[in-house]
Amino acid sequence: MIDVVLWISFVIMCIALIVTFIRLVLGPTLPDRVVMLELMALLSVAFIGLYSIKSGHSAFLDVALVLALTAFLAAVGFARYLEKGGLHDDD
Amino acid sequence: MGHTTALLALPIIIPLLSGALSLIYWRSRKAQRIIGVLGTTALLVLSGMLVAEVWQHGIIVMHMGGWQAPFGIVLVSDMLAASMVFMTGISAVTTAFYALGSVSKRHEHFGFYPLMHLLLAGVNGAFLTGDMFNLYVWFEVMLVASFALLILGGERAQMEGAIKYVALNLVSSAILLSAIGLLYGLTGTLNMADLGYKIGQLEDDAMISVVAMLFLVAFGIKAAAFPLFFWLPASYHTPRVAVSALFAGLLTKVGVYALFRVFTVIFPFEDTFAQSLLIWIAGLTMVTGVLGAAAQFEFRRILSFHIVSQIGYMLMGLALYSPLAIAGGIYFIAHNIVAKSGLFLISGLVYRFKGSYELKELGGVYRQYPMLALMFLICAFSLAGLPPLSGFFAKFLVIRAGVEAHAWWLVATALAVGFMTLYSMVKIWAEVFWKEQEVCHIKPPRKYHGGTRIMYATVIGLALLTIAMGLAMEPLFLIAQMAAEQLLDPAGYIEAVLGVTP
Amino acid sequence: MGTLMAFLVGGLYAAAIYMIMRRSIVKLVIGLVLLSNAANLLIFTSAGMTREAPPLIPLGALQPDGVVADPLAQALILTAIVIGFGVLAFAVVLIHRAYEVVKADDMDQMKDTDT
Amino acid sequence: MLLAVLSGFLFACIAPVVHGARPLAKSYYGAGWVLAMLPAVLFLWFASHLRSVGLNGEVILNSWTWIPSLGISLSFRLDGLSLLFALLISGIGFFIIAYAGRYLEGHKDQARLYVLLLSFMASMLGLVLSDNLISLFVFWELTSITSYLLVGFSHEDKPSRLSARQGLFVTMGGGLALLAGFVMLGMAGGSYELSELLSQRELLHDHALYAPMLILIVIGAFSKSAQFPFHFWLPNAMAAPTPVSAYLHSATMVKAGVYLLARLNPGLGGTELWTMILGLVGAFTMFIGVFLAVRSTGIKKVLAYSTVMALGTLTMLIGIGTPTAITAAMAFLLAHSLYKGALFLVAGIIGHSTGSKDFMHTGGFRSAMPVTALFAGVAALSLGGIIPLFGFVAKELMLEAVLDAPLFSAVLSTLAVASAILGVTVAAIVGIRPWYGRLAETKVTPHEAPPAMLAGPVVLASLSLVLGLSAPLVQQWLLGSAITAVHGAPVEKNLSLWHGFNLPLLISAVSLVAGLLLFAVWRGFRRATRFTDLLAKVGPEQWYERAMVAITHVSAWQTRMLQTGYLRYYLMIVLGSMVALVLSQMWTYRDSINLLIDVSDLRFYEVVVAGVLGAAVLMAAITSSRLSAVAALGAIGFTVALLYLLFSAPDLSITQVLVETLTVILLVLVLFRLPGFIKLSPTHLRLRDAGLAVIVGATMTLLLLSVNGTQYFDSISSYFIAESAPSAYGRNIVNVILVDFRTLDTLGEIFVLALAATGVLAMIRFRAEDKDL
Amino acid sequence: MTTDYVTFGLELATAFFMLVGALFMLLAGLGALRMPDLLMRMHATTKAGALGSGVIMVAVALHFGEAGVTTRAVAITLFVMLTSPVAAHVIARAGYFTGTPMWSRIVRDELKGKYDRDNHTLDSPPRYKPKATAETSEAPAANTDTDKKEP
Amino acid sequence: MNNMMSLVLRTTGYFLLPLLLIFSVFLLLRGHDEPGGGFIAGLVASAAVCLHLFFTDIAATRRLLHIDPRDLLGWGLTLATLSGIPAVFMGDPFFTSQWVEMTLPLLGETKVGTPLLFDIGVYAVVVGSVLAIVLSLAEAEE
Amino acid sequence: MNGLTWNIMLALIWVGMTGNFTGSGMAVGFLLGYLLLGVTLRDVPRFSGYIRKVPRVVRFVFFFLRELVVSNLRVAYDVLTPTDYMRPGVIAVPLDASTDGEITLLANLISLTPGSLSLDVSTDRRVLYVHMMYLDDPEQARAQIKYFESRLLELLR
Ligand code: NA
Ligand code: NA
Repeated sequence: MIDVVLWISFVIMCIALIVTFIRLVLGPTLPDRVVMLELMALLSVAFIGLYSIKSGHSAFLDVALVLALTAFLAAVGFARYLEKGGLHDDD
Repeated sequence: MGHTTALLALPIIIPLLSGALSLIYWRSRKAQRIIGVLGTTALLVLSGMLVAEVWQHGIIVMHMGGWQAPFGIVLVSDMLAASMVFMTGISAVTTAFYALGSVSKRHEHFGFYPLMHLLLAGVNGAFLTGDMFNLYVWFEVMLVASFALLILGGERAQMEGAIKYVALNLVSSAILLSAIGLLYGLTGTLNMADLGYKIGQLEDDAMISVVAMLFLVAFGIKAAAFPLFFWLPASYHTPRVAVSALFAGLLTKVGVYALFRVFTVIFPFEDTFAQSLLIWIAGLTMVTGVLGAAAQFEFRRILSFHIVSQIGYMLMGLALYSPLAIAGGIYFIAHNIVAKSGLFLISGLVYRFKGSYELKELGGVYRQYPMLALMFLICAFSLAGLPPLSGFFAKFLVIRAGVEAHAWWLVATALAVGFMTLYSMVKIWAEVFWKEQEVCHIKPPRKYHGGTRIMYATVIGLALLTIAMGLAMEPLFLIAQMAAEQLLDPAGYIEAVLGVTP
Repeated sequence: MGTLMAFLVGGLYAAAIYMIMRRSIVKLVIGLVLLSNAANLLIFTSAGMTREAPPLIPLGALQPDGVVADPLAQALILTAIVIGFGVLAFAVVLIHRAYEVVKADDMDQMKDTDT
Repeated sequence: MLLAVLSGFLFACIAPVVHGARPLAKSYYGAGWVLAMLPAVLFLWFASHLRSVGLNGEVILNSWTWIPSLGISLSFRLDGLSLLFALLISGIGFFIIAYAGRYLEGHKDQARLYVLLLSFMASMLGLVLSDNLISLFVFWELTSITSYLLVGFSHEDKPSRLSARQGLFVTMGGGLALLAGFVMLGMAGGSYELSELLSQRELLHDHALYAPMLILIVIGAFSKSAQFPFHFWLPNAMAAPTPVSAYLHSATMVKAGVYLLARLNPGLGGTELWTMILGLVGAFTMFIGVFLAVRSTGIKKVLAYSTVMALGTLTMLIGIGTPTAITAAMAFLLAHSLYKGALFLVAGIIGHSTGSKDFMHTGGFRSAMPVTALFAGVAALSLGGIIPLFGFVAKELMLEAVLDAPLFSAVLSTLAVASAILGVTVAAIVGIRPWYGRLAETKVTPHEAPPAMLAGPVVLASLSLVLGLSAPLVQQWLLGSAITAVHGAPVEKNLSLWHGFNLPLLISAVSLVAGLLLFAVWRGFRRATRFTDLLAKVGPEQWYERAMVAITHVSAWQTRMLQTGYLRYYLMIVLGSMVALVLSQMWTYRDSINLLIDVSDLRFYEVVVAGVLGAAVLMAAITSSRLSAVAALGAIGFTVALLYLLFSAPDLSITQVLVETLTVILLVLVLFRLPGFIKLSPTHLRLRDAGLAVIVGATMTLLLLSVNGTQYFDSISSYFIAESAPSAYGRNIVNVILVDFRTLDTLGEIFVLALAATGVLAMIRFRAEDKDL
Repeated sequence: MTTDYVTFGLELATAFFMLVGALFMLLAGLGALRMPDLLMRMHATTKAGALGSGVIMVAVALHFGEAGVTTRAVAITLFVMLTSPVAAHVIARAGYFTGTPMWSRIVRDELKGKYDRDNHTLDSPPRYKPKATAETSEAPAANTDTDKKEP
Repeated sequence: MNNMMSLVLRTTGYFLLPLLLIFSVFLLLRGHDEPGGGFIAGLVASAAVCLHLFFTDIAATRRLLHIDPRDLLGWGLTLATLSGIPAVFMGDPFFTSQWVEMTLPLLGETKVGTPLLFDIGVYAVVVGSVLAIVLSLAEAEE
Repeated sequence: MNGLTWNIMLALIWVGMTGNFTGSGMAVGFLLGYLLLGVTLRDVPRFSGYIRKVPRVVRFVFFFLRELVVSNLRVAYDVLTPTDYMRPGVIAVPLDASTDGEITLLANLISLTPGSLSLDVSTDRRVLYVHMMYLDDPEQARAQIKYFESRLLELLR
């Protein structure tokens, strides 16, 4: 049973990933994209969780741990950039 | 043989430590200068001992970390590596001393010394390592050090030159890294001797030959061979002259060394497509480099282009693939390090006195600074291959090897390029030294204050060295010959590292 | 997977090269990031890829159980990633300074040094 | 003998000291005398061998090892030929240096002149004494270098610099050919020792490389000895101060080529090719030289062209190679050295004492400077080949040799007669024009030269007479052994002033009359032959000039084409080369390359991750917004990290995430300052670049597919897996590799990081402000 | 027997949490795709993303049933809960500050015009100030929906 | 008072900072056995300091560090290089690991070796380099 | 020494005694410690606050989780239906929370709960600006958030 659910979950996650990426491409502004990057980090965390279940290796969780702790820094960096007057939209 | 000695690692460890200490003492110029002098001198002495050691014991090997080959990283020194390390020592000492007089406080404050030490460490690491990936790592150490040295000063020309230098060298690094990755995928090993040993056993080595092309290109870029040399003339004339001299003396030689190493031990070269290709590359490198120089009217640019053309001679040594030719190529490398560094350093002194590198704006040096002029003549004529200087014998060896191999076109090219080198040197001589200077934009510093004297001393040292290398050719030739024989007998190398006879 | 990776790596190289060849120096840097990733993935693929078997040894054991992924390739890539990062940091600041000095983001305005 | 050679260099080193020494400080020419003692001593030392070497025909060999592994030694050989040359070099050297002391008295660069003259002399001695081809070549090139510096002595004048350069280029260019020839010769003969080579005549003649080596050596010799088509550099080298010209042209450098040909004659000579090349080129050069001498008016130019004639004559004679010809060559050599040395010094005196440099501005100086005039006349007589001077002896022999030449006798004789006639004219120009007739107006009031300057002409001209009168003695003591050395065997030909009435004498007489007639109508002759200037426009000197221009143009063109300054072109070439090489090799081995295309084991989430990665890469590449590109980089980072994770590399995955985050932070920090992307390239260029990029990518794909399909050996990583815990006490094998098995990699890696940081600090904090070096 | 039930129950729970977590992640993605403006997208991503990954971590903890794993799963969840609202907050703030356009159907904007663009101070509405001495005279730069680029 | 960054970020940041630093030390120490190691740990520590920089300013971050990143760089390099030296005195090649077995409170029998020293050196270098770069860039920005 | 510290020490002692150095051992120890404290030290003023607070924390956590789930379901609903029902807007919420920690925690928790997203805190820290998804009635929304704040503050003070 768990395998089937795993596969279904993976499918769902994949759709989520694709959808997120589409929004990343669509933007339209920098903050939108940054939000999508954030979401991708969260998706990765979830993905890693699923994968560690699937593989039975808890060592992969360390990756998620690091992601959870540090991925938001990129967002903070972008935010700082925006507040300092960087362009938020240079298409 | 497997003779283990700490001597093998010290040429890497010493500059690494000197660099690290210089970084620690980044606030103190004095400490950095002392470390600079002591570190490089120690390097020279130790590398001299290394040469002696190899001379006595043959190839020596050190298994770093105590892990047996091919699993751990080995340091290997055959005569080629040892003599290259020794030449690095010479380059190091000259640069360190010249820098005492020439490098400004700000350059020192922003890392000239650590960068210099680490560049040397990278160079020596590349010479001594017996592991492909480790070679890549040392290449990168050397490269990033050179990046940083290149931009030290922050002038526009430096930035422009550096962008091309960085971009092209990073592309070459990526190619090298990819090639190593592919080779690892094919053979499952990284140790050079092990690679040579295993590839030697293959009946069908199609993919090896393909991957060898990547190495040829990657090292070709590093060596500034035709048609991959563009990064060099775009950038070498832009940094401070002590840096240019160091680059000119060492960097491209590491690429050449890697070609020598890889195409003897790992992909033996004889009668392969790569060999016939390299003959063409060698010739064209000589010609395009020397013509590039002929088109220039700036002291250091001329010298930069000549680096390229001289690389052609070294490659010619490898391409002909006979003991004499390879010995010639090796001797050529050593000669070029001395003569080219000397010329760059002289250009720096000229700049200090006259405030320009443009031939048009210069003049009158022969009248005012006859000693400097004499040193230039010695180095320039050495570069042009005039006897009895080192350059002559370097040229003589490759030409003799070419004649023996009946490589007539290559010999003719080499001779013609020698002529063209003379052309450029004479151009500099006539414009900078003989001609009267019309306007001098700077007030020349007092002729012999301390810094200038040290600069002079290093230049004189190099000039004397190029004479000595010619006059005392016999021992040097024996060393080069030993290096060549070792290179042409990869089995000896493999046995020394792995303890097996292929 | 090796096949798919081969195409992916090819794509990464292509994109990297294309970016490096642009006139904008910012793109140059982006190209360098791509190039470094391309080379790393190439090593990863070339060494052979193994699923769900990290090269870790369980507590108390002397060997991993079963086949594990090639640790050497991973170590090489890790080194390469670090080196790539260092180089990239340098390159990023270099274009920053070049822009300040040249006052343009255009490679075509940076060709005075050659001839 | 090594000392004999080296002493010159040693003296050169101390010359500036001597020059500046206090006791001599009051009269700078004093230093000239002091330094001239060296050649004097050397001359005496060589003269002391006249009995053993000259009279008894001994050969003294001396050898010092230098580079035995390459067969290069400092071996010296004193036989008749080298003795003759050594005597000329040191003897004339004595006068020249003494003369220079006075001639350039007070000149700011006088010390440098001494240095150069002494070095030059030493090099010449080394050249003629060397018994080893390579050491001979070393000295050969040294003479070129020193002569370059001597010719460019007045280096602040542009013409002087250009002339020096011309001479250097021609002789050095020839030198390169010579080197190649020597290397071939050494290879053919199995040694670089002349003593060994010269005894292997048959071997050399039959060697497959005989013709090329001969031609190369001859080119070298011709360029040095100003044979057609290299003759033009010599008269231009007149930019040098007179002592220099005299030394270069009388005894020494220009005769080096002749010396070499003479030296190699026993080994290489005697073939038709030899005779053809040397004989014809020599004869032609002889004629051209003398013709141009008559066409010129500048004092030094006339003398220089007449030197060209003499060199041509010598070459021709060596080419003919008969005993008579060799005898004639040696006699001519000696005669020429004496009279030409004297005449050049005289020319210097004229310039020094009157300020005139052109025969057109001379005349009637005889009364003001009688001694000079007298000895100039004597030397000119020898030049004209008038009895009883030594020049006569030489000329008679020359005519005889030409007439008896086994090959091309008709051509050679015609040219020889014509040259003899013009030679008399030249002699008349030199011997009569300045001294007789109306007193010319000059800048300086004509006055007699000081003894230091007169010594040379007086002694040399006198010797022309004395030797002429004692021709048999000269042969016995000096020339005989030289002739033997050149011919390779003793020669039964006697030197004498009087041969009786024969054809050569008749020719001499006729040419004397014709030559004097021609002198009478000198102006007219020059006008009548003005058409030859047109020839000069397409002559070898023009070739040289064009070559110089061509070098500039070709090099500028090449640099424009290759070093364009555009990074993308560089990349195109570099990557194009890579692709071409890789693909060509893959094509060569297409049969044994196995492309592995296998998508059966894919899992869908891997495909999705890879697909998103691919899409992100595409986005990074084509987006027109740099911020989107950075965002795409972030996406690439995450997906790559996922890929590492999916294939069992947690450490890589973590590192990738962290590095990507920091990269984005860095980019963001920097982008703040930078402008947005501008569409800089037109579409077709972007398509072109994209095309190349795709080809590169495809090549990498192909490579990877083939490597995936090939695994020659098992990886060494099984060792790390097995040993990590037991031997290195670590359970994370990757980390154990990093910090233990392959510490050195990691060490290098952290140094890279540190270097990058140092570089960044330098870039940001260090502004280009101070310009000090 | 009991252990079998326990195991099955755990498996069932694991499966449930996995599925729910994945669905929440999908929700986050779809929300991001469909919502009309930045802030509204962030509603979806922040909440669903954090919850989804947290739920999956619950599944992880259940599946492994090891203390070490549980600790890590809890830590991951906590970290996500800690960082993702902060990230959302800073982006939202920066996005608003730089004038990222809002959906046209926004009903109310009490923040409008409160930012001082030069020193980044944010004013509070007059009615919430301690004294009702609202200085309406100071008029910060207008922050309109159409004002895309900052000065 | 820096208004650039919000109160929320600053408060959370002060909470996260020690957390990240502790985490980085944890990654460093366990790197030999589990995913982690000097490099990863160093990056996490640098990320922590970057965070601090983002919610405060450069002056504050420099104060936080106590040590100039350049010093960290030099000492890290020296430590890493020197960790290879003891082997020579034991008669082994450079960088042969030297292990000392010791009993530590709480941890029990533990092997401590030069690889750990090396990894600490790596950690210091990574932190030093990244911070040197980021801080100077941030300075240049102002 | 406050209650929490005591509790932790008791848990550590428990773990040390049992030799069960695991998370679960720690949890059991903590629970036991809390019960012990609750039974024995209920009337010691220093600990009474702590003992009362713990159940509130637990309750708040559940409250928060419920909010979180509800908010997600709401989002799910929104995502899957047309956007017409949404009434987004920004409101200013006056703050009772005064310390940095309180404000931050509140802001972050608001971001994680339904339909609300903290935008920023005014510089004088009196007002929190919140973006709402369904701003049918601003005052009601404000009240909702104030209720949330009060639950949180109750816990923290
Ligand atoms: Na493979
Ligand atoms: Na080790």
